[in-house]
Amino acid sequence: MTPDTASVTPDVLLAPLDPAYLADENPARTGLRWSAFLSADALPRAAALLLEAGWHLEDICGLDVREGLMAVYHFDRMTSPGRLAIRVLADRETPVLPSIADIYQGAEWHERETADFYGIAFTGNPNSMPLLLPEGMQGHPLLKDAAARAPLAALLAAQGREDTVLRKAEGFTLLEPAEDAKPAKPAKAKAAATEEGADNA
Amino acid sequence: MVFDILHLAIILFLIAGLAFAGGPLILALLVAPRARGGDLGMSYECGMRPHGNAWTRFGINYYVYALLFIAFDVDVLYLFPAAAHYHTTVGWAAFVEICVFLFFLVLALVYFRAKGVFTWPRKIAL
Amino acid sequence: MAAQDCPVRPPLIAPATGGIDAPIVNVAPVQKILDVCRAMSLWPMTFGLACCAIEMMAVGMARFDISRFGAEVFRPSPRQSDLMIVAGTVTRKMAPALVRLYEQMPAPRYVMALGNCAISGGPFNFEGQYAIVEGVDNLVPVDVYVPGCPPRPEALLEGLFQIQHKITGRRWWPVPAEISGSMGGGA
Amino acid sequence: MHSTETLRSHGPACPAASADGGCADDQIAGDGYTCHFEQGARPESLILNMGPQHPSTHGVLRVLLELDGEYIVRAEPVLGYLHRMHEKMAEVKTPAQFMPNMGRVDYLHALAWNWAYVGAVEKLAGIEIPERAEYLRVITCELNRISSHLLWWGAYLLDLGAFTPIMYAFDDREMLLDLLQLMTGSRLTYSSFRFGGVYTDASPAFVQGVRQFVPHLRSRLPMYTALVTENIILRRRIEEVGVIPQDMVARYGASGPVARGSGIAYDVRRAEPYSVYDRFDYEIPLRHEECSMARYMVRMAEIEQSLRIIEQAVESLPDGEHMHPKAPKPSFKLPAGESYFAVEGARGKIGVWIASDGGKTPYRVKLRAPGFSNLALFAECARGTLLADAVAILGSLDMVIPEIDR
Repeated sequence: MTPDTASVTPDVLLAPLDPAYLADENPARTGLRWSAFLSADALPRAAALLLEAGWHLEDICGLDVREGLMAVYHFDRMTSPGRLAIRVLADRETPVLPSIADIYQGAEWHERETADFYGIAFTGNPNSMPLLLPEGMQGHPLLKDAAARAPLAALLAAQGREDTVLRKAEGFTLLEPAEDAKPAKPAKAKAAATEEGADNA
Repeated sequence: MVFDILHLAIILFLIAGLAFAGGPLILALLVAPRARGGDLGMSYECGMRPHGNAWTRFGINYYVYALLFIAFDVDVLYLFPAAAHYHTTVGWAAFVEICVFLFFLVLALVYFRAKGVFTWPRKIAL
Repeated sequence: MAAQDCPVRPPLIAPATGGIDAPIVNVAPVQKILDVCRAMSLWPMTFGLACCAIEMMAVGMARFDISRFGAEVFRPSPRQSDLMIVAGTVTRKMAPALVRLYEQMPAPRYVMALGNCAISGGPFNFEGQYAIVEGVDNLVPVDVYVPGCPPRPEALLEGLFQIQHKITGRRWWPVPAEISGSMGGGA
Repeated sequence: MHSTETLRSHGPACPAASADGGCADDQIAGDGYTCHFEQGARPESLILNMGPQHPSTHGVLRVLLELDGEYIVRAEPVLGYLHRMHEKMAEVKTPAQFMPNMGRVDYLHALAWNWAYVGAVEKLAGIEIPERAEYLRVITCELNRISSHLLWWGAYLLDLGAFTPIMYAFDDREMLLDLLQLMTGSRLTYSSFRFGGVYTDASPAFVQGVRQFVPHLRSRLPMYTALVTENIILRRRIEEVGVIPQDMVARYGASGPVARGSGIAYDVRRAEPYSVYDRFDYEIPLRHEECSMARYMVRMAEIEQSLRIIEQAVESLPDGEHMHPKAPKPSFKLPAGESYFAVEGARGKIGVWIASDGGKTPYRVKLRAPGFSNLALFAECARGTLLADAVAILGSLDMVIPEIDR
């Protein structure tokens, strides 16, 4: 219950890590308070900073999108609640992310679960056995067919979510609608992220 | 020594006891169907294959407890004949002898207690 | 789910092996008497897997009280039980353990598939499923199927009556008015 | 059949372990998990499977134990024996088709999962809920919480060797289930919440029944206390056992009674207020002992607080619709976007994250199970304790396996 750590917002906290994208979100719309895109290398440092500031890890969600495999880390605080989503993108061919199980021990199982479902390898996770799937299982059940994959922008930026973008790196194009995105009301209330013009293919 | 009704009773009692214990086993052997095959012979460990064999090192504190148990079991064994013939004794001599016998056993208890055998910590540091 | 890019192939599962030898004294009148004894004192194994296990617990408690019918001695060990109530979803990871537990039960042994999951996979039997066994009868021989998701405790009791019927060849308890004429099983 | 036979007993092959010497000698090998587990074990210790078929793991949890005599050197829960693909099903079924699954994720507090999923969909699709439905949700969800805690109480004490409490608990629980049956139509795996309301309106019999049930259970609680809580055997058995310090709660992301038993006043109903919980007067039970007894006391106090909420909700139950007139048809399409909705379940914070690309079915649904995080700390908590105390710790975490395995 120390007010100094509780009042530090993630944008200040994560600033030294130079997140590619950081938005102040509308919790009434998405249930999130902040969202950030981080590079894989910055993830363990971010986790260490967050643990120190009193955040706990809620879950790690894998996500199979057109841009690659993504892991979404949801953090929350017990003292002054507000959910933070940290999104890290991994390469589809060699999906490797650093493990944060040495910082958040609870992450070990979440990472193993994500490894089961998506085949993302977490380097540094102390246990390599499958968590939920049986031994000898081949394949990763939650991976999608190439045709069924959606672009990230369609999932995370499609609605009028009234985010306030706090930081955005040069050349960050993940949340801009792809050209073949479904015409599911893309024009209506675009996300703030799409306002900067850099073409995306 | 004359064979009297008491001896017959004892023999009958023994036979009845054996039948009580062995009868169901023999009956089951005769009238029950028997399962075979599969993992029937495997030792049961919550449905999993047991890992490693049972010849592992066990905690030394189990041995001490077993020793204590046996010591007091044997102790009762020796006290029983003494108790059965106690009423034929005269004077305090027998009582003192039994007390001496018990005293040495109690010494063992004191020794084990001093060694800390009776304190089982709820949690050990690893 | 046809032609996936990353095919998901779960490990194969194998049914129970082994069998049951006939008793040495295989005389019909003796076995008939023994069958009545067996049927009236079934010792179920608490093989609680999922939701149905809670209803199985409820059956053992005061309101439904399975001990009225002689089957209240729930045993966790297969060595001491003769009725395996498969209460819940059997996953492929669990299947070897289930088969092993069945094989470790002494004869005579009976199996009750309690709930839709144990019967066919229930709601989890969808196209593209990778984790469950579609019916416990793929693994072990099943004597009685009790449908429901989960079955009500009355249905479990009816399943027990059906097993008793199967063992002794006659029904011992009155048929409830609502389900008379049907196969029983309730729910 | 011979090929499948080798697969069924895939233990002896144990390829990974035999390569680097784990099971190289003529010992009997378990399966891959035990072989992997043995690599970190001391040569003299005994490796034991506790579960999946074990009465005190409350389902099909398997815990690998490395034992030094009676002490646990290392413990490793092995999950997945009840993995039922809920997250996969959520991607191939429409939200309305997926609703029945929510009754089966956590069968003891099914309505909280109902609520989390319904809430996430409602938030994403912007569906409104009438006030009466909110109250009905609160009443049924809290009744369900009590039934969950009652069952935990009975089962936990059964683990510890007391048989009477489970009889008493089921006695009261059956009354509760009768009430919930009136409202939801089923005994256990409820899925009565709908997008935009609840399935049925409360009948007068239900309201009357709840009014009678609250004082009844309240009169039973002192007896529970006298029978069990003040029992010296129980206190000796679980006090100062399974101490979970606050930093451990944060590192593992534990929540619910596990966090509140460690002195962290975190309850989603207060932290992220949802529905109409802010209108009721209730307390968040809090204990600072950090042990199994603290978690026990928190749960017992939560029953009383839930009764308070139910009492207030029934008294102030507004008239009106139980479904919003603009509630969508079951075949509605989710708009594109994401939403996260968290509720307080009997075991802690339940979260559902939905990401949708605007198709018929959600693109990805993540179920955040409180038991998953709570059970994760068992390995650290049980280190160095007695095997008998591990049962007490495991029970005090109150796990429900299908929720953990999903």
